Amino acid sequence: MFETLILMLDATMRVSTPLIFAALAGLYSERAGIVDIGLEGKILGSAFAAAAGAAVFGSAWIGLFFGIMASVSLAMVHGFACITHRGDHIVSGVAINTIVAGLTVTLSMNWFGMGGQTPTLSGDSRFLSVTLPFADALANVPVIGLIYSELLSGHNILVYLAFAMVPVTYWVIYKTRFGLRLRAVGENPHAVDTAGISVAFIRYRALIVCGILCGLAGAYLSTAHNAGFLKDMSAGKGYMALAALIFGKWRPVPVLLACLLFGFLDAVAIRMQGVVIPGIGEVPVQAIEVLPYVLTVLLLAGFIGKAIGPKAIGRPYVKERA
Amino acid sequence: MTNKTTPYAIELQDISKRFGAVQANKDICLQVPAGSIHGIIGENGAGKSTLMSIIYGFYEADTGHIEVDGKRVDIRSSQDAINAGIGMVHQHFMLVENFSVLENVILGAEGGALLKGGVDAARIELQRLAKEYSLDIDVDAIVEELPVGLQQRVEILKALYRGARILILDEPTGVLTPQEADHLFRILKALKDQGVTVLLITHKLREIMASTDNVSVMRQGQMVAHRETAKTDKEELAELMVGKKVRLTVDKGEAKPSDVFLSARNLSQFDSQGVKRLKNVSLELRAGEILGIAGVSGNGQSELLNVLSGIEPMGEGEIHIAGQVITANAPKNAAQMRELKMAHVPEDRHKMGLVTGFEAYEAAVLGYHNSDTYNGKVLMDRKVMVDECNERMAAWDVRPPNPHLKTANFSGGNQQKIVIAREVEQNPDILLIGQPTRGVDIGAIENIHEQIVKLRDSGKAVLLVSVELDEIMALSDRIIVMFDGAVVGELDAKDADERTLGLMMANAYSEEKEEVPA
Amino acid sequence: AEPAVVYDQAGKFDKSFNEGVYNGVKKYTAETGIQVREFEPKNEAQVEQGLRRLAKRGYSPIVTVGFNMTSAVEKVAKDFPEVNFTIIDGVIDLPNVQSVVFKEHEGSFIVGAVAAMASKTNAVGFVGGMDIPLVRKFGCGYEQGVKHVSSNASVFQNMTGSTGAAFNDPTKGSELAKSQFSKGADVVFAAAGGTGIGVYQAAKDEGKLAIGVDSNQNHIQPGTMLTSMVKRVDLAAYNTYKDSVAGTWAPGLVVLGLAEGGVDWALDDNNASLITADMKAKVQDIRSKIVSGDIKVHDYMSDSTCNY
Amino acid sequence: MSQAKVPAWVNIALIPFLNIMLAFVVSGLIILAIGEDPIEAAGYLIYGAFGYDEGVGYTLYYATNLIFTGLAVSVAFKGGLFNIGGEGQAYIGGLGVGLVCLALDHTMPFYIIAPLAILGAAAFGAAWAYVPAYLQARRGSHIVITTIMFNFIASSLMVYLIVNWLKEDGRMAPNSRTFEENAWMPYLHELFSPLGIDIGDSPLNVAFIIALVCCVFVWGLIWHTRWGYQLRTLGTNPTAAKYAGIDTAKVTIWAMLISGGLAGFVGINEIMGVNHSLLLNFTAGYGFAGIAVALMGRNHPIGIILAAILFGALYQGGSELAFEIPTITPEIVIVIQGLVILFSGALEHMFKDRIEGFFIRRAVA
Ligand SMILES: Nc1ncnc2c1ncn2[C@@H]1O[C@H](COP(=O)(O)OP(=O)(O)OP(=O)(O)O)[C@@H](O)[C@H]1O
Ligand SMILES: Nc1ncnc2c1ncn2[C@@H]1O[C@H](COP(=O)(O)OP(=O)(O)OP(=O)(O)O)[C@@H](O)[C@H]1O
Ligand SMILES: [Mg+2]
Ligand SMILES: [Mg+2]
Repeated sequence: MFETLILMLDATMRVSTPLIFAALAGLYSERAGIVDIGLEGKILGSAFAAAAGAAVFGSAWIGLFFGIMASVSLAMVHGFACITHRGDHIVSGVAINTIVAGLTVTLSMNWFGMGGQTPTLSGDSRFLSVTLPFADALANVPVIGLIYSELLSGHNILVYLAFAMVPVTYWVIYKTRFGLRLRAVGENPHAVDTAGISVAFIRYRALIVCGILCGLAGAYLSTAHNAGFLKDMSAGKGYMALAALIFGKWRPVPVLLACLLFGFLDAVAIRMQGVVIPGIGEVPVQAIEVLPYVLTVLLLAGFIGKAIGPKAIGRPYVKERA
Repeated sequence: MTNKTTPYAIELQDISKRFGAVQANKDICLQVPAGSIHGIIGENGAGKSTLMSIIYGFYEADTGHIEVDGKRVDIRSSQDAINAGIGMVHQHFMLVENFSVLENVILGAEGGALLKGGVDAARIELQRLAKEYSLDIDVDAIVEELPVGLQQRVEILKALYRGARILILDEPTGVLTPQEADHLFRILKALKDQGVTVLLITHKLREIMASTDNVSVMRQGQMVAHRETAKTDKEELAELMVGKKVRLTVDKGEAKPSDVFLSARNLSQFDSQGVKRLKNVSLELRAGEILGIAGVSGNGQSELLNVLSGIEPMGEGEIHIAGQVITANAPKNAAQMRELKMAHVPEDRHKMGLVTGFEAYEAAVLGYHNSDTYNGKVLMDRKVMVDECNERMAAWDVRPPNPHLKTANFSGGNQQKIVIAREVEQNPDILLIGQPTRGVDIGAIENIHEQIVKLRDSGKAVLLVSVELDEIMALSDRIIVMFDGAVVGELDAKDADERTLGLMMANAYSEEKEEVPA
Repeated sequence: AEPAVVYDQAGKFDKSFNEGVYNGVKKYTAETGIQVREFEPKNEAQVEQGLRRLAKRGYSPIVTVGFNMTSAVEKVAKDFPEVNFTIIDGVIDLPNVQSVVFKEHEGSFIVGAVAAMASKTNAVGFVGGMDIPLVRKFGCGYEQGVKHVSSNASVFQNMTGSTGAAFNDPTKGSELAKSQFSKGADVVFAAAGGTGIGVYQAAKDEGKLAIGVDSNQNHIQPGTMLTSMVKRVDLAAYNTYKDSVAGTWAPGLVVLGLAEGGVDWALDDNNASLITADMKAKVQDIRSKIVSGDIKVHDYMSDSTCNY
Repeated sequence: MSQAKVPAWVNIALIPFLNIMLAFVVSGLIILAIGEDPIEAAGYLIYGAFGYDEGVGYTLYYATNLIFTGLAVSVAFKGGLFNIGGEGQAYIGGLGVGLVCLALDHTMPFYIIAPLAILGAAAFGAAWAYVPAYLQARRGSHIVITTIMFNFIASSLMVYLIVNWLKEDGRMAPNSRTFEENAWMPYLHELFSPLGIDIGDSPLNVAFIIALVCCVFVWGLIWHTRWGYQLRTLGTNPTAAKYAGIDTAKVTIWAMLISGGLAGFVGINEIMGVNHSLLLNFTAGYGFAGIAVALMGRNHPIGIILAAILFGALYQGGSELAFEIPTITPEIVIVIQGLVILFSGALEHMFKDRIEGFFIRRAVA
């Protein structure tokens, strides 16, 4: 039982990683006042670029670089539309998601001719799991050993990075000048403007950070968790990340918890399939599959209450009186 | 103007600014001597805020240039203005509401990539400023939890913290008690003594007369006059502003109070955090009288209005109105209260009174949209609504008299007229009216005051909430003072003077009374 | 008339049976130099529209891929009796339609047997794509094969999801495989299109074995791909064109099972080291018994249950 | 006020035209990059969408779905609610239609089935919107999340029902049986042909008329009824709504019910109009596309019709394009759709400010 739990938590970590990256990405963007339903597209774009880069150059790190570049470029398109041209954030996000869904397949067909897939990655062109020191030695120590060697050890570097990004984000948002301005610009851009700071510049920078984090999420999908790009492989993770962001009320630690919850429910669902419940019989796959969604709704209805976002979110900044 | 012995702190030459088709500023010239307090007055929409925003680099002028201390400066952004030593307190505060005072003050002047150093330095500097100008404030308080007066203090501290030598204040006293306003003017005086130059925009001529050295008058985007304050008077200024003579007092006969139209007993109300915001308030409102509620804003007046009008549910107590008893268990919402012939002009027209995206004729039925007058069997009768709006616009002199203009595009004064007309024309028995003339210019104030008195004289009951003591004293027949959610005093308007009321509003009256005779 | 093919909405590069058909088309073109007109519809309405357009322009025969097209092909075939259609995985009773279906349960039985032989833990897994009867048919055949070899073996069965996306979710595939491994399975059969890629990868990462599907996928992760359950949809397309030219194309139902070479297991250099001679012999024995009818493999779709 | 100086045709025609042209120019560059002739491609696209009667029929058939979902998004949006759940509501709406047809097609004539099916679509779509609506109104749960979740739940539910209960025995595909013809929405070409008018053989059916009726209905409801007045008040200024004594929770719930009902009508077009059986994934992303349609159409029925036709044209013209030039894959057509959304939706102000400025200056001078 304990071991099952550990294995489930282990899977939770793997499954949550892209959600954590993406939700934190959304956090930077949305705390700066830019709604980002384009997370999905950025993840997908990065997943493709990272896999393509890794396949061509034989290095996961070079792949990661390309993934981040792709995702940041998409973030800049979003910025150009929403910040520079005061476009609707949602429409821009939908546009980016649509374009990326088509473009990744088109490009990979043109470049690799493998029907929208990149070559399978192996060796250096993938992020492989790292074993933490003493993991093997400790493996047999009861409880601790299992936790350390199974749960904590044996993930790839991006998983650790994702978890590390949470305190880093907390620190950036609450303890640095950039964070202060970023939060301010999402609450009241007029205040920032009259303080002599460029609203657009802050928002662009927030979007760059958002792009980098989505880049990590995408690269994780295609070069760490999987070994190559497949069309539509982001499979709604961007939307789930957005849900986690709102669920976590735009704050780093609660957002992490929301991501872990989603990941955990997913892991539970995977393990619950085919389980026969006495008296009811085998639970239909679909019933288990919807578990994370139903639970999310129930939690939202019961415990979380109203999620109030940054005040200026989604509203283009124009120099008018509010 | 020619002998430039000492350079002006700020000098504007031929500033023009156009918004689309509107010429907001036209060939404006202005000279402000260093270390003086310079008033700028003008009707709503005259272009004052625009001009100040140009000086502060918020807007860029189309033509003209600005000199600071005799040197021409190129102000393209607020940062340039700040660098030139200019600070501004905006008409609508530019604060991040969920930030602490400290965070707001250092925003843009953090003094390093990490906040720690800047925060510590600012804490010390703010203490110094607080001492020097008596600008005390809890620097760790969250801004949205502060009363407006203190929020404004934050704005001033922001400017001073950045080393402003020229301070612009756009309608700073609109939200302050007389004591707070006095305090503000003492601060301005202290600043002036330190050599700071102050540009002050206000609609209140009394303040101009009391505190400025010079005054400039704007009308329709142009500078129409400059005066030395000592050599002019209110009447002249008012005439310069409006372009015609205006009366500055309210004509009002004796009140003839009769039946009790509304009585509230032990009203209490709790906010979403469960904090008691209204504490056992009881009052009676009679036909044919104006009951004024005085108080520093944030002392429960808004909650009282909201509970009486049915917008917020009450926590405890009961309201008797039109033969009905309303309690927490038998509540009525705003629409049901209207059916009891109660009308309500809210304190904040933008937040509550209007839907700025609506055309005027639609906004003019807000709250009465279910009435048979405006509805056919299924559809709303647009023609009736527009026709009625046209009539009212003519009667209330709303400018421009266009029912199809978006509400947002009327000036504050005209928006207010639309709201008041809507409520008064329903011929209510009871009118709740909050801040009727906030941000409204002199010409419009006169009209609004007349209408309120007229309503009273026709035997209706008026409950007036205002932070303008002048207004309370000019209009009310009876005055209730609120402090910290409770009623702390009631007096006949005849016995009220500014000092007494001011002290009661600060809940310091009884203490002082005890001291004075001693 | 010129030949044509209409893929289903998953597109011709679905890592699954559309791609198989595409391979058959490629082969035909390479051999004969005759171009085959291809069309990939993106929604339900486009299927019929595309078919109609091709028929109107005189293309024949038109190969159509997947049971999802059944009703569209039926309508269009009625309206264009002079055009020949072949539908793969669907059944239509019209004089100008050839219906090609496969006995996937037989092929799955074989790979199930192989899995059971290769398993050291006596536990194997199955990862299906979308939860539809066809995929359950794979799973049911597989289970029978496993039990045939080792009646007390555990067979963990998981479906990836309930929508078309379940054929394209390698991440979930990999997690499902890992969960099965953690329960003790050491061989996993994926009948899940692109989702399988994740399954094979997980097997590779954990040093377990995986079984491919539809085409010979042994090359995807050489060394950990135990075998593949091949379903020769390429042959179905290829033969349609060939027979058409030769004049031997005929309407009616064509059922391709082990006997006809329509389904089979794949043995090549990539998995040679994993299949011992003994295993090979046993499998061939089972194979011939199925062909001869000595072993009856239950078809899930015959009664929508997996009771055998 | 400044708007008044700009001639109407500039905002209505010139600016949208320029935006779409820009999207096509960029698309052209992509097509050039893969070695095809963009002019030829544009030709196919436009011809496919508008060039012949059958093409027009298909364009309008796609537009029908998009009008429904676009209206659905816009009604909720008018009340300040962001309904991302159109996809799920449409899906469940289709279930309602399917159940009515399956239950009655053997026994009832069309004129009884049709209204019941329409009712079924609306009721099921609305029911699916009810829970998110209730949670938003009474518990303050964020409607964006709950509607996303309900999309996922709808899709699982439908698979469960169709695969386990509604699938026709012996059929390979997870479809219900085909309805009898008296449960089919008549095709418009069938209605027109007795009149001697040939409008081409396309899936365009009576649902298109229903969509237009819905446009009128929504227009009247929002701009001419007191309920619409309350909705718009709530959407633009919730505090003012409370001030006006509007029961915001009730209006919120009703707005979502109407929104869900409208989305549910997609089922009429798809299930009763075209597929004639209940099947999986017939919503094909129309619910999401509806968001773009509503926003590009400025949440106004006329705008929504135009935007829906634009997107319908891209679907149909794009399919024609992919058919005629096989190297142009359906994915490239998706890219083109994305570019249109980007340039005429998100980047709508790019030219607007400059062009308006030009006209204002001219007017003032
Ligand atoms: N952001 C803006 N966009 C367009 N027009 C504007 C803008 N701000 C001001 N205006 C125009 O400029 C004119 C001057 O406005 P301004 O706010 O400067 O007046 P004001 O003198 O400050 O009025 P008030 O006393 O009401 O504050 C207005 O009539 C308005 O038409
Ligand atoms: N964004 C804008 N666009 C066009 N005109 C504007 C804009 N903002 C304000 N105005 C115009 O500016 C004029 C003055 O408006 P303003 O808001 O300054 O009034 P106000 O009396 O100061 O009210 P308040 O004090 O409540 O803000 C009005 O005529 C209004 O039409
Ligand atoms: Mg102003
Ligand atoms: Mg004003």
